[in-house]
Amino acid sequence: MSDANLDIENLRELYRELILDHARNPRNFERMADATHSAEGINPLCGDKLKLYFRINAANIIDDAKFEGSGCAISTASASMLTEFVHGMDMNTALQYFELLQQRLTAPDSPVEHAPLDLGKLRAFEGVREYPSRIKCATLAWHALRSAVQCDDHPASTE
Amino acid sequence: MSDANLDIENLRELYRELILDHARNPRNFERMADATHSAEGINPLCGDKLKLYFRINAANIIDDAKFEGSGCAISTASASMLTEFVHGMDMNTALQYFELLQQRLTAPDSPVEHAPLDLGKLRAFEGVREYPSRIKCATLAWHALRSAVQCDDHPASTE
Amino acid sequence: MSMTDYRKDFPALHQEIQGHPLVYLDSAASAQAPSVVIDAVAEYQRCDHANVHRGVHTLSHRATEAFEGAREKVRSFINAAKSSEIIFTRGTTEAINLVAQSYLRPILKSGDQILITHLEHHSNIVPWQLVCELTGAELVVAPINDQGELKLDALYELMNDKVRLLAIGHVSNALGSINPIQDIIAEARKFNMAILVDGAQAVPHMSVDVQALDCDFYAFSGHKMFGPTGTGVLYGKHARLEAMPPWQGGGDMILEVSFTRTVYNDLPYKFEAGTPNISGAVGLGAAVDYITAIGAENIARYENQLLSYLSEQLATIDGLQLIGTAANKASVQSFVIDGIHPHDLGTILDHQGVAIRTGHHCAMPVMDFFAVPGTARASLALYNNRDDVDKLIAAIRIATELFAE
Amino acid sequence: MSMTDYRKDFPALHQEIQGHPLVYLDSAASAQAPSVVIDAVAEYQRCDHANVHRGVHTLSHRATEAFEGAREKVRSFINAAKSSEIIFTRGTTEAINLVAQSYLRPILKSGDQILITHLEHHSNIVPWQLVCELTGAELVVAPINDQGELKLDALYELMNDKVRLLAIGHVSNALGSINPIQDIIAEARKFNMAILVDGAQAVPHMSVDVQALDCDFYAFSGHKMFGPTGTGVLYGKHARLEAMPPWQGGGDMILEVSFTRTVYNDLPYKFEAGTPNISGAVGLGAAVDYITAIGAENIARYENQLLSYLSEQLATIDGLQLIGTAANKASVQSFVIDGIHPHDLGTILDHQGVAIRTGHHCAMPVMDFFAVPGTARASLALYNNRDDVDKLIAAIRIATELFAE
Ligand SMILES: Cc1ncc(COP(=O)(O)O)c(C=O)c1O
Ligand SMILES: Cc1ncc(COP(=O)(O)O)c(C=O)c1O
Repeated sequence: MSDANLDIENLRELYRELILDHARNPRNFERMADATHSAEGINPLCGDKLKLYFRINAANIIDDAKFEGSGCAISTASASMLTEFVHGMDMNTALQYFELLQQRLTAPDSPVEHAPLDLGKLRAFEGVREYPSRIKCATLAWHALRSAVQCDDHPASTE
Repeated sequence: MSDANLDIENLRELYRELILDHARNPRNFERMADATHSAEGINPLCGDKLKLYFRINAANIIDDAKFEGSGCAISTASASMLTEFVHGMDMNTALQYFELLQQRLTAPDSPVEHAPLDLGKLRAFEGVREYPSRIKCATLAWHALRSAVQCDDHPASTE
Repeated sequence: MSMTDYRKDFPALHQEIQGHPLVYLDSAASAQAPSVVIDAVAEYQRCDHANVHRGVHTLSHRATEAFEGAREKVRSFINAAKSSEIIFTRGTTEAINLVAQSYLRPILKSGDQILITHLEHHSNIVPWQLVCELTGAELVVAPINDQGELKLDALYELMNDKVRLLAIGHVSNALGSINPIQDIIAEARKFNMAILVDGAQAVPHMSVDVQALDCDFYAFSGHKMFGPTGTGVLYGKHARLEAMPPWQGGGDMILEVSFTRTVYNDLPYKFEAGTPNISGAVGLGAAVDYITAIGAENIARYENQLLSYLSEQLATIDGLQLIGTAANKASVQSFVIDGIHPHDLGTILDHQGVAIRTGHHCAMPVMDFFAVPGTARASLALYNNRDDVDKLIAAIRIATELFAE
Repeated sequence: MSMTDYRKDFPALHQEIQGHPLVYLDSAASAQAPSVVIDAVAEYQRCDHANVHRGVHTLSHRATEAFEGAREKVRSFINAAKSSEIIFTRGTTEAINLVAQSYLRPILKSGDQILITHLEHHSNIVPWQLVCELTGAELVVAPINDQGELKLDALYELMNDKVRLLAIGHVSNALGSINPIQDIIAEARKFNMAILVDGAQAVPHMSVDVQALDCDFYAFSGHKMFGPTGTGVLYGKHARLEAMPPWQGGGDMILEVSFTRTVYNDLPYKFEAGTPNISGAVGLGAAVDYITAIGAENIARYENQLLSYLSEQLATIDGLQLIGTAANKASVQSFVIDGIHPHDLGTILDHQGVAIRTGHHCAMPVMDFFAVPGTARASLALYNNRDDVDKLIAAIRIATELFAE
């Protein structure tokens, strides 16, 4: 394999097909007029800026999730997949998934805290581990989710 | 000669008898009530603080000079000797002596500018050359003289 | 000696990144330092260190001489009239904040204006926003055209007697545009405004003469001109600085302190409260020597050729759009590629050893103007060469391949 | 390993001055740096340098890790709760000015008071004078006794609800007096004042725990604790810092900039505008490691013994008067000698290779209190030993001989 091909192979571990697909065709990419919770996520490193919208019902279930804004492939795909992933999910469970995701990306060998949870499709982001400066991209939307449910009106930043 | 004695010999080049004498018994060390010109000299390096007083007549002759304040042996002796030295001297000549003194201390090998002038007793300060951080002490009073005749009311500093 | 021989002077350039030799194209963010700078700092610390200005002992004297010697080198580098006009700061940002707080804040009133341009770095925007907020003055912004050049006519029209200060970059860090600063200052002089030039991106690439420019203030950073981080310079005309109140209080900036009366020290010390970055200044002095020995004109000539090659080569890539195509440019080429976010491009290039900067480059208004979230930016210094450009282009082709599928 | 073995780690100590081996007794002004610090800075510049926080490429990432790693070391060193409470500054002076301008200035009104002590360094006086001048607030000064100790009763009597801030040194740089800072803070907490501790002279000599102290702000300098010049730290409680407006504007301290709206970044970045002193912070981190490995308690124990020896030996000299004889002291002994101005003494000692500081030590009010124009001050660090003290004493005897005739 030539050097260039090797580089491409390695990079595909980061830019998996699922991620590129969501980045090119983000799902739930629109404003939500009747959001009960929303928050902005800003990554000052690269200027990524997302706005996440959630409709959360009285039972704390996330009835709907949407996003808009602009970001790199990783952060766009992450937001897009988040909106699908948390749909119909209990808010606290969603936050536990955030913790789990963060742990899998930053300290994959540490004992798993939320054992019964399964990252499922979010595993696509595991390639980010090798690119520490991109972990922020993969978690930006999740940071915004947390801000939104905590009603924090300062933009979430990954710093 | 022991090391200690050698050190003392060297140091005597700086602290010549004339300097120690003026430092111990400063001449013209008093306030002048009827000064026409005065200025403060401060050396922030060591906290030396002198006030120089001059009575200069219509013909620009320095009729009288006094000083007060506190300083190290070098700056006290320099002020004391200045008050004797400029007594009865034309103000501009006094300023030329300042230039000459400064030149002799900082660049002794450069061509002499005010050739006809003779430093006389002020030669006692030539030992300061080897102690560059002390040149400011030897010239502080002279800086104050210049401030005084230029009617500058900011304290003269040697920085 | 050919320019690219200087490359060997920079130890950081001779390493592998991700299994590839490093191609460093991020000097506009921070330049690498040559060994002479690194060694000067270490040597100072090993042999001459003590606190400055306050000691009679030999080391203190040596440290003071080294520190003041660096100031004199900087004075000569930008041809200031006196070394007391050279104030050491942490960088351009602190220099600009000093002017904002110490020069402008005390005189600024509601109704006054501060004139800047759409090209400015955040460090030449936010300090003015802060004083405007405190005083009710207005920030006025001169527009740019699609090439990323200042619209001079529009700028001149915005000049009037309400403007207390014109704060303008010499060279844009996001786009590389060189402003015709000499003409602009001449025009500004028809009014009663003070003029600050942000020279952070100019001093590493061209010779600067503050007396010829006739600006009131000129600010720049050591780390962008091969010196250490934590160093920078505010040049100010003596009379301006003299009239300004001190900004920070503390050791060294006073002649005399009591609880009833405090007398400030002379320039430049009035503006250098506390122990300065002595070792940093020594390193900055060494960087000045390094640049001076090569010659600012030689550097400018060489870099201009290389920049043309860079821009030409970039333009050959499908879907790539150059951002910033001013006629007169230095060191920097920004660009975007269809379908590839700059941040992703940065990662893909880094994977191949090529270091570029991606994002807003602390110039969000420029990004807004071009309606992009950010750009990829390759920036050059005297140690770059055509091989660096070729490797950049090859690496970009891999990125387009990866994202094309 | 005996304490004095650490001496070999400091290259600057192994040189001759005026034909004599250097005896460095001026660490309170600025300490020498061990090789590990000097090398860490050089190594960073040779291998890892780039701008921080803004780049996706490897060097930028490494530089950011090194910089933030240093912040974490500092956090742990003073036991702050979070690393976002650690703000990098140029030194103690800048840290105090930051609090004066960003915390105090916006809330200070005429009639308010700032409480300091007669022991303070100019850097803990002048910044408060500057804000008092701007706001009409009053600077109140707690007195000291003839030993150079704070009069605690008098200090406590000056505490009341008009005091907005108590700004107090942990250890006096001119006299070495250690203030019972823990008790003082407990007393101050009965009122609604904020508390800033100037720890410049404390951190090199004793272990500091800001959470145990419960101060709002704690300031110190890198160059006094074996780190590089141009580095310093402001610790601030998160809630205090969070409530403060930014001080300087520029790159890195913002999340978003437009000409109409600017959103500040989170802590600590809100207070770190512009490119920071990255290499300096790396060196400071190495200095923290160095101190931590030896153990602050071990350093304190060793230095206390040496300080007693120093003071005893000085007291044997005819006509010598110790200035500053507090029961609880660290590192420093000031003194004056009949008939010899401190400045002359400094020169005579330097001639014999002995470096002490002479003058007002940026503490003119202390000099006024003792009615001296200045003092000679010998200050100790972990690398000094009894031999240094003996050489100092011998050199002083030469001075008295020279001036006796
Ligand atoms: C007690 C004290 N406070 C403040 C300072 C000022 O520190 P820096 O000059 O590093 O800003 C010093 C040192 O000079 C000091 O000893
Ligand atoms: C044009 C311009 N101005 C100001 C700055 C700020 O410089 P520093 O971060 O060194 O303070 C920079 C660099 O980031 C710049 O490029």
